[in-house]
Amino acid sequence: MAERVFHKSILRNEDPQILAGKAQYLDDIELPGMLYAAFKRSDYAHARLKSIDVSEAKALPGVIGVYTAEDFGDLVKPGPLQVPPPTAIKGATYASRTIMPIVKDKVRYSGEPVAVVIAESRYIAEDACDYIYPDFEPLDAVIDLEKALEPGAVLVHEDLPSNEAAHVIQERGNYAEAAAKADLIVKKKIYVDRVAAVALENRGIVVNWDDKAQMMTIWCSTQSPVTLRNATATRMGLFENQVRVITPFTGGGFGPKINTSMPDDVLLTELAVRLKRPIKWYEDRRENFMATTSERDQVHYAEIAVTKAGEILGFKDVFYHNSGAYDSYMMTVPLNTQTHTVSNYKIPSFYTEIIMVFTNEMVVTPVRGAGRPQGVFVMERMIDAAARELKMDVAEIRRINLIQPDAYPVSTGIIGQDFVEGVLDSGDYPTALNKVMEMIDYKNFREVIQPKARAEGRHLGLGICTFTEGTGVGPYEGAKITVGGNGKVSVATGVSSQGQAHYTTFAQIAAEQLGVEVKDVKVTTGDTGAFAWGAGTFASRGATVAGTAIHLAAVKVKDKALKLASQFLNTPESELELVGGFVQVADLPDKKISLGDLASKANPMRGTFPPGAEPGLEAVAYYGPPYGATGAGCMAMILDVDAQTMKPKIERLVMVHDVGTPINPMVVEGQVHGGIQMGIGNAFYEKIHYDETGQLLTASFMDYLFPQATDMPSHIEMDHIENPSPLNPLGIKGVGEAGAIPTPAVFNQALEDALYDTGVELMESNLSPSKVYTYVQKAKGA
Amino acid sequence: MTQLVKINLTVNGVQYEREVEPRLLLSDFIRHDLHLTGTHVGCEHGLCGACTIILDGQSVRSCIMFAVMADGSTIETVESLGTPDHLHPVQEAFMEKHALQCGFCTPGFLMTIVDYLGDNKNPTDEEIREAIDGNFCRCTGYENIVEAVKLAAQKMAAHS
Amino acid sequence: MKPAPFEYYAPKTAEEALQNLTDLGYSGKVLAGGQSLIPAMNFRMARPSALVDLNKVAELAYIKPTAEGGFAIGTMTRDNVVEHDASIRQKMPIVAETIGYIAHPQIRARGTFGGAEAHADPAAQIPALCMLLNAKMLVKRKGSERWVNAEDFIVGPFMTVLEPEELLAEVVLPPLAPRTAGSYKQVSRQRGGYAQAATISLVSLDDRNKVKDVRCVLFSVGETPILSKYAAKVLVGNDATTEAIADVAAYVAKNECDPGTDLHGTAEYRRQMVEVLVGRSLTEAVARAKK
Amino acid sequence: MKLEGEHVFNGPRADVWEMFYDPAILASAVPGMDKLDVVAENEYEGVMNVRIGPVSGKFQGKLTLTDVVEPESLTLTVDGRGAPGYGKGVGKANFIQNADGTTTLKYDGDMNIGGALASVGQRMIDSVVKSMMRSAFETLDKALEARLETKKTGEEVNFTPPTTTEFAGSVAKDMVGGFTKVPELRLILYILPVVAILVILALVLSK
Repeated sequence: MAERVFHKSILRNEDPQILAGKAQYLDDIELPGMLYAAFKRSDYAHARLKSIDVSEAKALPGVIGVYTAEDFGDLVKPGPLQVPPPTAIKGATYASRTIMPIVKDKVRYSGEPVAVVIAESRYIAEDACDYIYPDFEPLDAVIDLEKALEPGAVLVHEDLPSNEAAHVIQERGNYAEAAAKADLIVKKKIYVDRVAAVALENRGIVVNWDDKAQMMTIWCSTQSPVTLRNATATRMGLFENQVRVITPFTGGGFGPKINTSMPDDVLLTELAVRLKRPIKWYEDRRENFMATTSERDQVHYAEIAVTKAGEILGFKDVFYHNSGAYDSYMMTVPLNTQTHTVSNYKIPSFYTEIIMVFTNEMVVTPVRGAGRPQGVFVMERMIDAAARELKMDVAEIRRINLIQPDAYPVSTGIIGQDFVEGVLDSGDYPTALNKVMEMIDYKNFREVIQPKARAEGRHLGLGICTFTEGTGVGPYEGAKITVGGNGKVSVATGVSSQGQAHYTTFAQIAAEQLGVEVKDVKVTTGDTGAFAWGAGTFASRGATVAGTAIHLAAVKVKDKALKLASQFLNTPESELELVGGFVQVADLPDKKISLGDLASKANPMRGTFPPGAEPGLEAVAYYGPPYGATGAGCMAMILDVDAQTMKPKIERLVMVHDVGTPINPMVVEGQVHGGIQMGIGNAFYEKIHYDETGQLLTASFMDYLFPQATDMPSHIEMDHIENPSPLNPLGIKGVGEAGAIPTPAVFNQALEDALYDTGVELMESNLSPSKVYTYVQKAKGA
Repeated sequence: MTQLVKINLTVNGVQYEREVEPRLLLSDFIRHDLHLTGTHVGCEHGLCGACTIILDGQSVRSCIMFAVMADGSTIETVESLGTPDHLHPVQEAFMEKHALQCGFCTPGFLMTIVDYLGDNKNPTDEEIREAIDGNFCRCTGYENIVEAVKLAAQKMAAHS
Repeated sequence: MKPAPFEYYAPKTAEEALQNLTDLGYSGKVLAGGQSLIPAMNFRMARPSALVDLNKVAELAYIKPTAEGGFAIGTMTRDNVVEHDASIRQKMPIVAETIGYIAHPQIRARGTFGGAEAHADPAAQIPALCMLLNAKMLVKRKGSERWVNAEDFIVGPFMTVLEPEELLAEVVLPPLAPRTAGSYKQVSRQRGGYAQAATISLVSLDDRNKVKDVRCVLFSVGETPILSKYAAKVLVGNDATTEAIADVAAYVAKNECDPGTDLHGTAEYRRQMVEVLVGRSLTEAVARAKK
Repeated sequence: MKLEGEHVFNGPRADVWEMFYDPAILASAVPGMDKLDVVAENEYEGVMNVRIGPVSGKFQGKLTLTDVVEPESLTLTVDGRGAPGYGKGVGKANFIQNADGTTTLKYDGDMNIGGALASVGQRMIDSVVKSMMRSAFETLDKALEARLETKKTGEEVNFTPPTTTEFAGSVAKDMVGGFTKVPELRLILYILPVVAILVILALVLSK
């Protein structure tokens, strides 16, 4: 038997190259004759562009051209929708206003480009931006989500009757009836603010138009290479095989790099063709904060209806979701919020209403978590509020309401981002909760440690929350696997990689079937020249959806190899196995043929070829799940708070997680660690701040606080439970967003618990010591 | 006319003489003039640490230095450490402890840590966190980087 | 984020540098460590038309003991050189303790002692440290020089008494009295980040543990570092009791600082932090001085 | 941001109000005004050429004056723009005669700063604004003292405006001439915290 390589912590194939500084990232690409782009961006969030004077900028030595809307003609129109509207939801209304490549008449967010400069260097391009003089007529900005909908409010899109971008109501059971039966109804207003993805590598694109070959090559750190290729070809009237998108090594994605038809890719592809020279744009950090999409701002009005015993009968949540200036990404984020609000609790009645609002802020699209952290924050905070009123233990109230392990599959009655009703495929939520309670020594903490600390005047608080993570949604992904004449295996898939270890985990999936070493499998992701079908890397779906497609393709190749080998070895297929790069007879391992030889034989260069046969040891397969696989988990945290400065220290952080069958447990843990860093950042450090004119106030790391090593707990304690997903043959569930989802909710609960003597209630995320201090002062005064 | 200034410096053991514009950032000089693209640029205001190099024996931010300021100095970048086939002990430790994911911040971490471990042979967990506090990582939560530094310290002790 | 063009001068001697500054007048700007200036230039917030780079002026980087038992620090001495100087660590441990709070080691490897003083950032440690230690600034211009007390050197946020032709050449830290100890306390959002409020205290005790002298400097809570007058008034000649320190902390927070509200904290919070920090730093300084 | 506060001038309201009409004095409190044109009644446009240390930049400012009740109050709307950013503000000033012969100026304004300055310069705005206000009032205090002394003794008392350095090198000293033709120069005082802040911010990072 071959040694198993699936479900094993194998060191990464890609690491030596990266560690040696030899991995090629976008800005490392230099082509002969390359030009550099910079965008002149609007300082105003909402203004009419009356005119723009670029004459001085054009005259600067080294400037090749300065282009404004009028230079781009018909290209200046709203881009395509990135995500379709949720027509599957009855009664849903929406207005689609997609992002513009460049400002023609009106600026709708600060940072929207009004001109693009192409120059011999980025330095000169930035110099030229200083000599561009736009004449703006500033308008009042739409910022506050609720005021934006008041009659007479200034309109972001004047052709619409209001700033309402969408309105979606979903209900299961009947909340009004549930509320009527409840012993207690708690109502709260809850805020979640905006954060940035902050991939360490900013966005970027290199476009080369080879005029002789009539071929366009685009290198882009995109999460969606196939979409980028197809949209580019469509827009430019090119054949799809005239455009090749290559995703180089990418320094993190976390959501925003999913967007295509952004100003940069629309304008620079056009200019590369006009100028017949390669053009590079590597976004700088200030641009990244201003003009790359971000997420999370929502205002919730939530109600929880419970019995005296703590049983949750119903939940109601009406929330305003900030869409930003455009809504090209439609409703993925708020739909995720809806599906993740009550998903792991058996709540019979649930009413959820989205009011999506256009504002003069940067466009909102998913950031690691993508609406899920908000849903979980609202639910968990409301359970805590109910527990407080009922004087119940926070773990106990959760325990009694969790969905039980024998209940799957559980239909949620709520349609999600994939436009089908959410179904929880598998899981064991009570076990996750119990494990976390054991690991953090819950009973002992409550009965011994905490009382003792309190007696000593210390402020130790514990938070414990559960969550689900809808992952691995459709539509589909595909893969092509080819065995070479040397027996080495090439895998190509349409998703791109931003650090998720695909070069290893995908290789593990293929190697497991083909009996080769993981290092002998070369994975190519995000190169449309290698594979050009698929939707992209988002929603924790790479491993689940593309991974399954790779598995299916590998099985096909394996079958092909066995069939062929059976002829050469004169042995029935059932007696053959793939081991160590050979197909061998199970009982007579010396009777074998190498995969390389088989591959060569399957690709004859002379002679005849049987009708219906396909050459080579190669196969393509596709996989589309009926609905997403749902991961889940539980997190607990102990905070030690300095009650004078309100500075918390994370004493312990424990997490138990269910990803189904992990392909590579080491990689899974790493994914969770990273998510937790973002979750801690979201809870207490990170916040994108706009003022009331729509001016971004946090466009640097001086004011946008990125969580550092000393902001993290000294150790993240983790354990896993494995409830394989029945939806795919490998039992995989996604994990990319898990860590980010529960952390802010756990953090707030622990803070409240630590500051027990103040009675403070923290119904807001993105806190700071000062904000906690203000809340505490208010609580003390009340 | 653009002013050009002649500079002489040694990078990874190779001596270079170049003429540069005074405003050219050292990070851009290393990456685009010397084509040593292992040094990355993440913020250009001295906070993320992706551009960290070792200059005259100390880890510094190359994005908030002008190339002209490095005239006469000796620089090491990530390319000086090891090759894919022969990794430096710190690089090995990063691989073995899964201390990198997207890898963009990694060269900056490596240069910070190589400098740090030169002076601190046996750091505690807390000291390690303080030592890497000026390098940002979005993927790993720093958890495995701390582990890798501990392992690297052991490896380097064994090597010496 | 690339800096705008500028003329570049790289003098090798202090005299040459002073000549450059004289010639350039208002268009000249000193480039010391560049750890604040270059980020500002990358954002194109600062666009100096000419830079006089002092990094090649070796004669401006030194630490020398003074005849009185203090230290003279050349303006281009890197922060980490001062931080790790054995003699300063032994005689004035508060210096290393304070410098340890400046950003991260990579910044301290390039940032300079004089550069930070001349930058006069209200949130910066070195101007506060100089005020705490009653430092003397040697200001040179071509052909002449003058001495300025630390308390008079900074006149506002990012503003000093330096004229465009002038250069801060040296900072002299006078010796400390026996039985003197300091303590640094700050509240910042993150380690290495800008302080929301910070205090450094320096306490000298007499043989009977009565306070002989006390200097308590607040910073990041006003336009410049602030030396508390009240602390000296109340504590000198008396026992530094818990009650006395609490009284000082409360008074200082209420009357001697002027923090504002920014993205990271309200004025009220920062004022409250001043009270907490003054209490903690005075308490610790007294305890250390007693040892 | 909110700009709110008061300042007590050591003199009667009539003199304070009058002082605010003296262009020479106001010019000394205001950096860099190059040109100020009346574009309509109570509407002015100005250009400030500012050169502060190594930083130089051109700012255009527009101000509108409303609700003028001499010598009690006025409302001012300012809109300044330059390469590093823009500022917009509305401020209300009330002059209150006190029983002891002094005059309290109460001001209450709301200001927005935009562009690079706002997006990356947040942490320093508060202290710089406060410092600017303080400097301006110190200048005006001295000016008022000199005026009152002159009035009392009948002799010209020299008023020395702050030096360039005291003003962070912020005042181009040669602009007084251009001002004298414009009686509404007092308005400049209020553009100071708006436009000058932009300029100062640009330089502060470099100081």
